[in-house]
Amino acid sequence: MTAAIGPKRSLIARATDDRIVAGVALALAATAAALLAGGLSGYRVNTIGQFACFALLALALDLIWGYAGILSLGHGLFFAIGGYVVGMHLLEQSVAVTGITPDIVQFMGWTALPGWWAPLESFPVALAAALASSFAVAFAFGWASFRSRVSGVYFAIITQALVYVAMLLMFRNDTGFGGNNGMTGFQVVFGLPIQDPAVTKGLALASVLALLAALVGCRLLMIGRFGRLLVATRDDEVRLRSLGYETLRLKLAVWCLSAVLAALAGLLYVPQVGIINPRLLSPELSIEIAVWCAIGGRGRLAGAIIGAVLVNAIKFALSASLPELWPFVLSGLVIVVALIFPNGLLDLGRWRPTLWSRADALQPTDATP
Amino acid sequence: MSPFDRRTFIKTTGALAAGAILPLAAPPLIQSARAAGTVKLGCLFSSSGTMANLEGRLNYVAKMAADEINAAGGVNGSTIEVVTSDPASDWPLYAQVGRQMLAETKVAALFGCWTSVSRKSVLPVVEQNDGLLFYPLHFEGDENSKNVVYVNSPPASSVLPAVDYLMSPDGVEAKRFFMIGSDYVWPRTINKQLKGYWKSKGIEESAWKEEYVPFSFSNFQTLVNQVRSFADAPGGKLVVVLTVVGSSIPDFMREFANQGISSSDVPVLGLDMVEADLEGLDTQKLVGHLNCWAYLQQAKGEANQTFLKSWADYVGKAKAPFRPDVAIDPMVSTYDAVHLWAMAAKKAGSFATPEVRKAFDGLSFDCPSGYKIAMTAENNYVSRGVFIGSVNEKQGFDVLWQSKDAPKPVPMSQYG
Amino acid sequence: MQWRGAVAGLFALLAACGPAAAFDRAAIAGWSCAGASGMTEAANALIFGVASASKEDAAWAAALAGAALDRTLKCGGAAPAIETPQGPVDAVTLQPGAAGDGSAPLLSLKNRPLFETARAAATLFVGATPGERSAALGALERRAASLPTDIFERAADAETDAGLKERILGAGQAALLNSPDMTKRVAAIERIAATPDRRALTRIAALKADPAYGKDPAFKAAVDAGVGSIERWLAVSNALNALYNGLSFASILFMASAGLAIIFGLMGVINLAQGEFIMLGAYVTYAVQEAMRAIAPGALDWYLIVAIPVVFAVTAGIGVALEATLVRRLYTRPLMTLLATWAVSLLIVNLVRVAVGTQNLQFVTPSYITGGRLVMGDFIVTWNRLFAIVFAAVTLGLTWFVLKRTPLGLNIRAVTQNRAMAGCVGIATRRVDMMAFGLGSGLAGLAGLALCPIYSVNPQMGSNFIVDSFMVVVLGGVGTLAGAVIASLGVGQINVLIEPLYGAVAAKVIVLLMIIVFLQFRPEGLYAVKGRRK
Amino acid sequence: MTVAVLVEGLTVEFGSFRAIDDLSLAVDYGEVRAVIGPNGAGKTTLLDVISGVSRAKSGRVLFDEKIDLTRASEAAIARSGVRRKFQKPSVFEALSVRDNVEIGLGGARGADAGDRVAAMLETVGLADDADRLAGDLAHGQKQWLEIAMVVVSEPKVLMLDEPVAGLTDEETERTSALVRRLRTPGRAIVVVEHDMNFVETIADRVTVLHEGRTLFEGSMARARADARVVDVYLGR
Repeated sequence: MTAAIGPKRSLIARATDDRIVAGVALALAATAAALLAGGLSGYRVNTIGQFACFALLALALDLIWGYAGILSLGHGLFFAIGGYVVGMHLLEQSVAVTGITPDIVQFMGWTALPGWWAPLESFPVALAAALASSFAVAFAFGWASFRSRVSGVYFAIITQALVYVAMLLMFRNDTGFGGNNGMTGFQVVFGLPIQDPAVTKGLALASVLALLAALVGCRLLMIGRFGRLLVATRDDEVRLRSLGYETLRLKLAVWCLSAVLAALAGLLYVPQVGIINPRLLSPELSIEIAVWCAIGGRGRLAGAIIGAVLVNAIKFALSASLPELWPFVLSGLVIVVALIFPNGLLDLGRWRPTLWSRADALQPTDATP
Repeated sequence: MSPFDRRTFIKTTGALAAGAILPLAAPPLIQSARAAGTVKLGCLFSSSGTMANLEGRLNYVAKMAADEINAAGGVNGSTIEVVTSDPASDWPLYAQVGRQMLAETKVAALFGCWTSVSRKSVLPVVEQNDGLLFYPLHFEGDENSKNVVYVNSPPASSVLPAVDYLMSPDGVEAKRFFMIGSDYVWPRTINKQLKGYWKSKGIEESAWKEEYVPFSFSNFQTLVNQVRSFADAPGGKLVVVLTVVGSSIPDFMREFANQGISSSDVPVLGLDMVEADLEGLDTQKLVGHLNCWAYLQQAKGEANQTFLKSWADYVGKAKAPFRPDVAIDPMVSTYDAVHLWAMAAKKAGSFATPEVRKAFDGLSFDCPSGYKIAMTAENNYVSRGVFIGSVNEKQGFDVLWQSKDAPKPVPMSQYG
Repeated sequence: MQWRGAVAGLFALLAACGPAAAFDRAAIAGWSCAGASGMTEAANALIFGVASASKEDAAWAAALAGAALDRTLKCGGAAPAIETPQGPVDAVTLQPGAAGDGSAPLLSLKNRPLFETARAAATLFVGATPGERSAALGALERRAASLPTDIFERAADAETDAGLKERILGAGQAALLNSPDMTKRVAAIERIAATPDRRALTRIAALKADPAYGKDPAFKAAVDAGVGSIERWLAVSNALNALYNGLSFASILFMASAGLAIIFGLMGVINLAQGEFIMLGAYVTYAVQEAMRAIAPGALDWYLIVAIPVVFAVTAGIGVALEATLVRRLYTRPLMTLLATWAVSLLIVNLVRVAVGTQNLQFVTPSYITGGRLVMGDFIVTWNRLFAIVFAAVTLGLTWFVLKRTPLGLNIRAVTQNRAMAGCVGIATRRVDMMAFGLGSGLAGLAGLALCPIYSVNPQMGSNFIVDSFMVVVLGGVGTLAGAVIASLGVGQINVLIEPLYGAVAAKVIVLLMIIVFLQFRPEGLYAVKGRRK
Repeated sequence: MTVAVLVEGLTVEFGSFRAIDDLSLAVDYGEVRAVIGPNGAGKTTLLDVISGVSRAKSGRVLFDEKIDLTRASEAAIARSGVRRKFQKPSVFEALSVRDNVEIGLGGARGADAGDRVAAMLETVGLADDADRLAGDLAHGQKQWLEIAMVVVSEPKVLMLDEPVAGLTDEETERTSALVRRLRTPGRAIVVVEHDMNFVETIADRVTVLHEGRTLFEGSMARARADARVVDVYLGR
């Protein structure tokens, strides 16, 4: 894609990007096929499913950061909205099918799940609720912020505060969503017991396919007129406005789309890990999402996916085997990417071992004031 | 397409492929060669993040206990290998690492978690994989999973005796209570049960106050003002029941002392307070405040002396970054847990969870606390003794009171 | 409370029997070693006997009670003994004797205040200096209700210091709240109301249930006046408390965000490692403390002052290094800088964790920052907070001076306002960036120093300040010190006002939401000058 | 002939600084008006207000004698037919030259969009560079591209902020030819420029601003002769 590479890209480079996207899409399709074929252990299927959710989340962030130049450090909020709604759905369903009183009822001091959760027992309703509520929150916040032209670092900091506020709220038991413990003890997914290998496989497959669909869809959207206008917004918003475009609408549209995709990722993630709690709202997680994008390469959808998978793969592997090493690896990776591969690891092929200062000179800008 | 671009394409798809394969390849990497005659135990204690200072030491205790068992010939002809991890005080990561350990590393049992929320995170994982989690902390009770062994005490057999003591003529005849807790399930549930308990004793609702603070909250000025004011209000002796956790504990105690409140004015019962929380505090002004656990370092008896010496030796040997002269309850509970598991596995003649679980009935172990701790077929709880500790000048706790024997654990609270 | 009444009656009777009633030293020392109930008996015997005891006996009582409190009373041997720096002495005669076996009786919660009272009562009679006696009087006044009535009269008789004598008499008057003599009661009410705190209110308000309240108009008037006056003073002292708490929180917020404000204003860069510089400042303070412990143990108490230049130099140096190696290379990409500094923060936390460990650091708390002083009513000034407030004020003054009165400050202001133009007139903007980054990091380090006496110091401590300090900077407006000050004061005060009403969590949430909403209407913050866009 | 842009009693303040002070001005259709003056005279601010980037403290700006531009959003102003080229060349560097011009069409894209874009590129001499990234263009080419972007929508009011700054003499000559070609009876062109020779070749009338007020209005030749103008701006 034209976007993040900055000023000195030839059109041939666009084609390369196309191939990377195609490669990633192919890899996703192959993964889906492998899942269908079976033979992978439950643990690996589950891991693939989780990675697909993370990748979808990163993809969502890349839409706004990579294309529209708006960095959100609060995307965990939308991820968590999806997660909480599906959590309520799973609890309702578990109670309906098994009749077992979940933990949350006990430690919240309830006698039953709140009445207003009842409609969420139906999955379509839950899906609609998750997408609608994330859209509503994104729209309200985005409209207010973009209207008063909050941008750049300000926007990043305010979104961080927003997700932090949400975390503090959800930590409170009184807020009504299980407090710090959140929701757990899901017994049933789509009528099947959660231990059933078919559930694990189905969820992983759904996640991979959702990611694939999002990749292809967003890619088509981004190489079209909408994508070009977003890039124009990122590079010079005042100019675009003075050409007669309401950039507020453009930004709001991509912001809401991104939020909805993040909510979808959360919705797929929670049944796979079996728990949702306010940790998903911690500012660190939201920063990490941006780190995935930065490492993979911004403004090029495929980069976000590669970054998310790569970082989480290392994290999973190291947390269990060489736990001491993980924070050093992560911070090292970010610093190296920031200094040497300004456009992420997808730049590997372009990199020559020159002096740092040269890389410096080639760096693009964030296109923020 | 120019060669340059082709190279880029190959490299990037290569990177992608590596990214996709890594997670699949990683577990075998971790698994390392499974040597004949070893059995693995997994630890879920954080060595980074907010819980690191407390949980980190438990990794070493588990290893120490395993070494003891190995030195005595191992279990069922196998030697124990303890696999540690770092869930980084990140609750979902506990679940993830737990899942990995059970499914890929094939550990025979898990030992881990400090906060209730991390236990609740791991719970679905052990239930799905039919694993065993030994949980070494006292907690809010009201949970009874067949996949969790609750090595420490539920409130009915630890907190309530301590509160009883405070309300008795031997204590301070406490009439009023100020509950301050971190805002999460353990403090909330404990306080709910306490309120139920007090109601059952006919105490009016105006006799208590309840406040919650966020995790790692540190600015206790206003809250301590409120405590002072409430203490001087009419109605009898006030006691603070403190259920904040982590770094909030020392921050609260420091502010409390600085505002000139001593234990003779308003005693604090710090339910999660351990020696490690007093590090860095001038305890001269905190003498007399209380905690309550199933083990205190000052516990009498041979078993405790042996344990303390082993720990001091082990810290030196393993170069553990923790004080060799401090032992806290969760350390002993972890130590007990490893031994209980080994005894059960030996009794069952197997490492399989269902068999080991069956063998729990009738187990007993000479805990360093001086009590003989025991398990029954009824549930996965362990009966432990109860200590009330009193802060001394040396950043430690003296035993102010201890129970006659190890009371039978009551998992489900009858209050609230 | 019944037992105490009974015992008090008993000992009052004993005391009334004769002025020369001496202590049965052996019996009391024996009780002190006879478990919790025995100790209760011993303490009460001391409290109720000391007023009529001889000087020697009173001194012995002070020694015995002190030994029980300090746990130098040893009970295991043939006879109770007290350990002194000069060796063990017999607990009855205070003559050198055999050592106990080392087991000191543990004071129960109930007995601790009793022994404290006993020690204070004895010290009131035999304390060597007026200061000691005055401190003892302070301790006794708090527990006046449980003391024998004659203790203050007798102490006043024996007192030689005129001022102290007056105070003791006053305390004696206050103790006569339940006297049968109505004029004494009224005097006691007035006396108590003169110290308008919550405890006094509780005591006087309780008199409304007294039969005399209904019958005696003078008594009723005294009670009502007392309650009214205390309530007025309490309102004032509560307001002062809130103000002080707000100020203290604001000083912490300001310290944590001042450096950030300068850096953000100058370079448009948010330094996510700011919290870690605070943490490093605290760790350097610790290193200074340990160095002084080794080199100059006598002056150890002053390590906080000695550490100031060291902390600033070290953290500023690290800041300069960070700027030169990382931030400078990303200057056109503020968002990437955000992530890169986050990585640096992760790195610093983990380096410290691996190098020093995760435990809370042990700080010596010098006398000048321990405890506090009850200024008025319930209004207490705690020294560690005052230290932070003064420290913040001084830092503000110095930073202001640097920015307004030094060449570096002029350069920083010039670059902040117009980077290109500053470059054109020959200011080395990159160098200014570096120096300013150093200044900002140094200020963060000093914040760490100021926090040592207040919060726990461990590798995680920095993360607590991230969101709060960013919000202060953004709220204050880009690059103005004044904005950071006003924003800190506002956030601190509002937080403190909301906290008692809705709890600490809600206070934080409400304040943050208020800021977020405010910024929607005024994205440039409180203090930024409106300029031409783009 | 109607007035294209009518500025009445306009005042703009930044903090305590008054950038434009009670300014009135009228630009007719068919006219090329140059606005000149020393730095800080308020020239760019005037364009900012007309294009909606900056807000006026008081006064109004009427477009086509009916629309008050001080109340409309930037995008609405642009869509109504008032377009502006910025002082600093503002093209979308990450997009191709063709994409840039196409974006300039805005909502006015008909079936002939492609033709109009091609014709426009031809007009500014960038037809051969249509597929290059805008970021790769030379400075002068960027200026022309930006003019193409604002002109392709056929605005009624065209504002050019320093169109020849940094150009070579030859490029300046080409630009002035371009501006003359853009002049039509239905269009008002406002040019802010420091290059007096350039102004002389294109402008029908000049307005000299000084400290936010009109100092002089009339032909360039008379401006050169005016003592006050010479004093504050042109120099002796």
